[in-house]
Amino acid sequence: MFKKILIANRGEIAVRVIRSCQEMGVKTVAVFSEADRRSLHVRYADEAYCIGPPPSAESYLRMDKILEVARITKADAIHPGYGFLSENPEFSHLIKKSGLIFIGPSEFSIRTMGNKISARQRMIEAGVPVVPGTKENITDKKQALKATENIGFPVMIKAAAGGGGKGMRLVRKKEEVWEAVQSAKSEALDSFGNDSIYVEKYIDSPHHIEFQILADKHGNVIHLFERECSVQRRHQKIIEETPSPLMTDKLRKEMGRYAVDAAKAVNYEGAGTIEFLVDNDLNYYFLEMNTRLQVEHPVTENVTGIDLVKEQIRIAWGHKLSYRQNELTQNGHSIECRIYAEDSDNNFMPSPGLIKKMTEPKGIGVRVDGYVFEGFEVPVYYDPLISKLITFGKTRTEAINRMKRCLEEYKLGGIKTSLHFLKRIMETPDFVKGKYNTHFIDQNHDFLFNNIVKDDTMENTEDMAAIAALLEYQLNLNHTPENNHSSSRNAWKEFGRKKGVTRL
Amino acid sequence: MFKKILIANRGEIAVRVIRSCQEMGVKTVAVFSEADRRSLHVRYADEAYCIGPPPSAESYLRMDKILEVARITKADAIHPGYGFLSENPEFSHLIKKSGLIFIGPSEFSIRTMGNKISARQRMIEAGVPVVPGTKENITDKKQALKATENIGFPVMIKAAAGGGGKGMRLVRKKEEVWEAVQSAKSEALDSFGNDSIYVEKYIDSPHHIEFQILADKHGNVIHLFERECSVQRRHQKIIEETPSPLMTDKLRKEMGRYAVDAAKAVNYEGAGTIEFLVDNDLNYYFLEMNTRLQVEHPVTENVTGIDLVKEQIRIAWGHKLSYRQNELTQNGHSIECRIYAEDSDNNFMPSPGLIKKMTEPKGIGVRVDGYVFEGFEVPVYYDPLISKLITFGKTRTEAINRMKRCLEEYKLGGIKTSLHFLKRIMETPDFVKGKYNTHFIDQNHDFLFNNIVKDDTMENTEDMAAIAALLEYQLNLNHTPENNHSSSRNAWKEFGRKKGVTRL
Amino acid sequence: MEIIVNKQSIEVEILERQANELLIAVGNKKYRVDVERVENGTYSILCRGKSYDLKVIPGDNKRNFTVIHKFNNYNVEILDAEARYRKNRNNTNLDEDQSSIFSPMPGKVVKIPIKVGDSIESGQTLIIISAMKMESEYKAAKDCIIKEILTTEGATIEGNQSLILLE
Amino acid sequence: MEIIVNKQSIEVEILERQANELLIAVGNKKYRVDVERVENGTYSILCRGKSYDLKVIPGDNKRNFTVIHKFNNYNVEILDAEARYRKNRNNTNLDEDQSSIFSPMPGKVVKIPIKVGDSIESGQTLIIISAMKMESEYKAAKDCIIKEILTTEGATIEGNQSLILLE
Repeated sequence: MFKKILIANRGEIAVRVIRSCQEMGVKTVAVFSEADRRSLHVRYADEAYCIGPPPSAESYLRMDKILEVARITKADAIHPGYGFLSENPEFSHLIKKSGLIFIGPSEFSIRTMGNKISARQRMIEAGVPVVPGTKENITDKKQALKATENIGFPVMIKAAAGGGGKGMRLVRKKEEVWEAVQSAKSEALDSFGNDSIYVEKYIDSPHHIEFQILADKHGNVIHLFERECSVQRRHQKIIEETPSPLMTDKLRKEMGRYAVDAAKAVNYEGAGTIEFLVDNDLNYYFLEMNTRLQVEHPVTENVTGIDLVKEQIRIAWGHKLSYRQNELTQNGHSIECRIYAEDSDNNFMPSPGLIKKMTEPKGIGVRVDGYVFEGFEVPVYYDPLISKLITFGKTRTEAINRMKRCLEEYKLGGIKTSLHFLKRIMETPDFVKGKYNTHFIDQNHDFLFNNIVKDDTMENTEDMAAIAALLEYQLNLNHTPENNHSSSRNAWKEFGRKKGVTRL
Repeated sequence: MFKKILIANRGEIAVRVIRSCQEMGVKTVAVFSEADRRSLHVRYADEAYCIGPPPSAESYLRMDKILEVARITKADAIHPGYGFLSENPEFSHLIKKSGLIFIGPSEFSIRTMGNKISARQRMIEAGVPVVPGTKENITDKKQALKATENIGFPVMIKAAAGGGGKGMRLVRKKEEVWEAVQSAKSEALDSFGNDSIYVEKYIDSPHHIEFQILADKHGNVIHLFERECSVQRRHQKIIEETPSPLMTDKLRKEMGRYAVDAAKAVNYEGAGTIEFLVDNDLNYYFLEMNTRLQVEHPVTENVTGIDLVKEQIRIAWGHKLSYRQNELTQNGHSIECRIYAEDSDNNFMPSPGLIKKMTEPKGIGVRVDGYVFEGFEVPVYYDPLISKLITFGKTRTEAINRMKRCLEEYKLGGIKTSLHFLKRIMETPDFVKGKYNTHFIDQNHDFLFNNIVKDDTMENTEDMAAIAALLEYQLNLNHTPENNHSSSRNAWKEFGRKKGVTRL
Repeated sequence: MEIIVNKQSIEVEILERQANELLIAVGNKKYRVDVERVENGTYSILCRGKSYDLKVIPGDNKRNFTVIHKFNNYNVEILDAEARYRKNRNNTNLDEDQSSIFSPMPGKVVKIPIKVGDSIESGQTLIIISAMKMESEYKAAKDCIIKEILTTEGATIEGNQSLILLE
Repeated sequence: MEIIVNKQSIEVEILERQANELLIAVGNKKYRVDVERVENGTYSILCRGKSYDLKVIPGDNKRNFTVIHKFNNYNVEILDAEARYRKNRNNTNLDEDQSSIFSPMPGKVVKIPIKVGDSIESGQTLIIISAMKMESEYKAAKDCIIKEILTTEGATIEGNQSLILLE
């Protein structure tokens, strides 16, 4: 087995990977930007190296520096986590070229799946259903009109290199086609340096359902069932669950088989996710493949019992898969809520800052994957994800009720978070019934935002809040405040701000 | 469903019961002694009442006060937890007489199983294997000699009302019998006010294996498989796991069926545990029944997915069991370590005190059931159990490796704990191989106690410890210490010590 | 002492204090409460049998707190003498800080869809900033005119930097 | 500064301090370390690439600490001027507190297997106390004679109560 793994990431996922490495007896190397000196991944790793200033482009995206740390520390392998360099084919290539192991797929797999046009082509060849649409880059008006007419309106114009809603246009009639193509191309060129676009049928009110797959270096591929990820805001998932309330056994088997075919079609190695759009009539279409670990992988771990990071590492080492498809079952139900440092009532505006107080939920059926602590200041430079709260229940209802209990037990003082909003979702009748698609938040806007009442308020709570604040105020008047973390850092000021870390 | 449940207990189990009540939407009432005003169960419950001074006999064992709180708060049911009044038949009776529901078995079940002679008789009648021995109280010398001769030496003389090793004598030859009987009787009379004793065959090097059962008010009884509890110190379990490394499918089925028969023989209702002694040849004998929830119930919850407290509450309400025997399976492996405030290197001496620093393990496959927090002072009046650390793994090896990771992540500063000792057990070859019985700690004494080396020490750690302490010392010289919880309580001293709680 | 809880002003007075038991008047109600400061900044209050577990989070200054109870946040301000003095003094120009748009965090300017001299309506977008992987729109809080623009599209900005001046 | 780590004395000196980077001599080794006090009482030290996460737990007085790193506890005492003075002064009668047996916690006396005037050997049990649901035996640390017994079997005792006087 590997002796030492470098984790080219930060935040909760870096800590999560370190934990599985520790359980395997593998040493870990953290890399960090100047904004992350106090982060938990730096403290929990066996070794830690600063690789640059806070902006990602100058630190977590610097392949040269990361490879240099791997060389110095004699790490055998690099785990990319998610985001940052995890889906960069060049990174996979460079690591291999350096004689190290990339814990993820080959450059070829990443590159093929990273371009939507080439991914669609591969999938069509492999017999995996894709959204009806064009296979080639659209270059002229005649081609555009013919393609859209064949598909039938409404259609989506999409950038081949796209992501995050950029270079996308919804077109409802013929007259709008050419202008939409041109503007999408221009936006795609601006954003991705590549103006290839294609046309797809527009799927109305789709469900976003994805399948977890694992593939070893010996051609074996299995799927670990689905995750339902339709609860999204700003095109970003905030709640995921498995099993999907929409799923049937037959559909699961079919889609699972296609997910395996999709992975095989690009000679995939490691853990990956095949995303599908599913309409209300249970028609399903390949959307894209994420060639890395997903944020929401813990719900799959909860119902299968399998540690996906350990499997990634074993696969990268060359082991065959530990399980065969027919050995896997889904036991119980699991839900993940993403806790963001954001103001959910104000258009989900990021809200970084100092965590002045933190209590995390514990006890039966709960898992918290986070990286912050009391006194930690959430950096402004990165994703505002603070932690993932994952519950398990024998039934979906139990998992929901447990999530409500845990969201209430979770206290984060000093910053705005999505805790309250997530609890509101757990109470939304459409969610409770399992009847929701990607328009869930829009369709339940009134319930989620306009119907805000104080929750389960006990009598006189406002008065008790006033009393507690008054007593704290009086206590502070007479004594030095003790729970003021910023003062703890002032006390430490004589050490100045970080200057002297070993830098690369 | 019940509207409000009173929890007649303290510590981690009270908090654990409150959590499941919250998930069911049931309000909770805590009772507490003067030593527990700051305890988590008081803070997490919807209502809380002080029932007396610190000693249990004046608070947690006062049935009259607890029933009075139930009356005032209009609670419909009482959950006894474990210990304290949980196996007191009078308590079950009084609650029923008051028109409330006791979340546990009837007075009859508790009383029958509470006396070892009557329990043995019932089991023999029900066809459940018991340790060969006498059915009646031994009263004269002739009877004693005949009985021991029939059974064959060595034998155990045991008090019918016994527990905790009191009124027990191991006898290896005929000449010692009568003196042992007399002294056991005298000790039993002193300790339990009852001098009934009986004789059993002595089982050498037994395994302690117990079966979890659930029984509803409609005559349905199921078992939730076994727990292996052979790792004990001072006759008290410290590590439990399921499945038992000793178990075979055939044995599990057989013993499970007997466990169900045992519960049926006393018209059992609720959750209970049938304890067996198992010898190395896999002969098994009924030992006793615990007519309550066990400390180690979470390992069963982990592999079955079932919330046992919720099942207890549903059964008490009158619901039929939620599951049939053939719907249950064991998935994966779970281990529990009991974290005690004790000095494991000094004969497990209790070590209560102020928790100055606490960090609990998180992430994949870990559950922490505790009740203390940073700044909490572990009371000297009760059991020194601080928390239960429970891991889950797809395999036993994974559960062990995860336990080691979590024991290392767990930090408790200010008191002595069993963390280090537990980690040593996880490394003991006999434990790793799953080859152990109740003599495990004695048999591995050298490895556990005399072979103490610093664990995984990184180079220069002593020097780094010196540096950190020096910096903290210098910081405190210049500033008020901030992390000194006792000073926070001094600051609060103007409020004096607790005097004015609503008292009963 | 005058205390503002979620914008409602109320008079709170400690009438008696004996050990941890306090008799407190809040408005026209009287409470006998048992109080423990169980952790730094965390209070357990028992009142008429009910158990309240309250986190008191310090705000911008020693008079401001956010109190968390279950899911609810209560913004509490203690109006001590100093606060009352400041409040009276500032009453005339409370909105002065609305004369410019600040960046609350470091990021990058994506778009400035207005120009100097524009008449802006309340709610109209003034600038779009990309930070923490997301784009956020900053809108005018009231009708105004753009006086000066201190940054440009594509520029990298610091936290708390003045971006646009309004009239 | 002289520091005692797990009973070993060592000389520690901060040679340079520049921002969070320190050059420190420990005995005859020199370390260049990057130090962050990441939480109250928790230090993260990076030294030659290695990451140390250390909890510094205050002891009985301002000079005593227990430092936790992974599974290991280090007892650290800072020998400042005051400590050296005390140490010198007390050197003559270090064992004076061995003249009596104290109860470390409240409990109940189960058994006193000795009587006044008995000659006791080191390691012999003097009293058995039941506390926190367990029985604990207290043994003589050295040979001695029982001078006085201040409690009786069955008695309830307080924490820190003197139980037996020794000669």
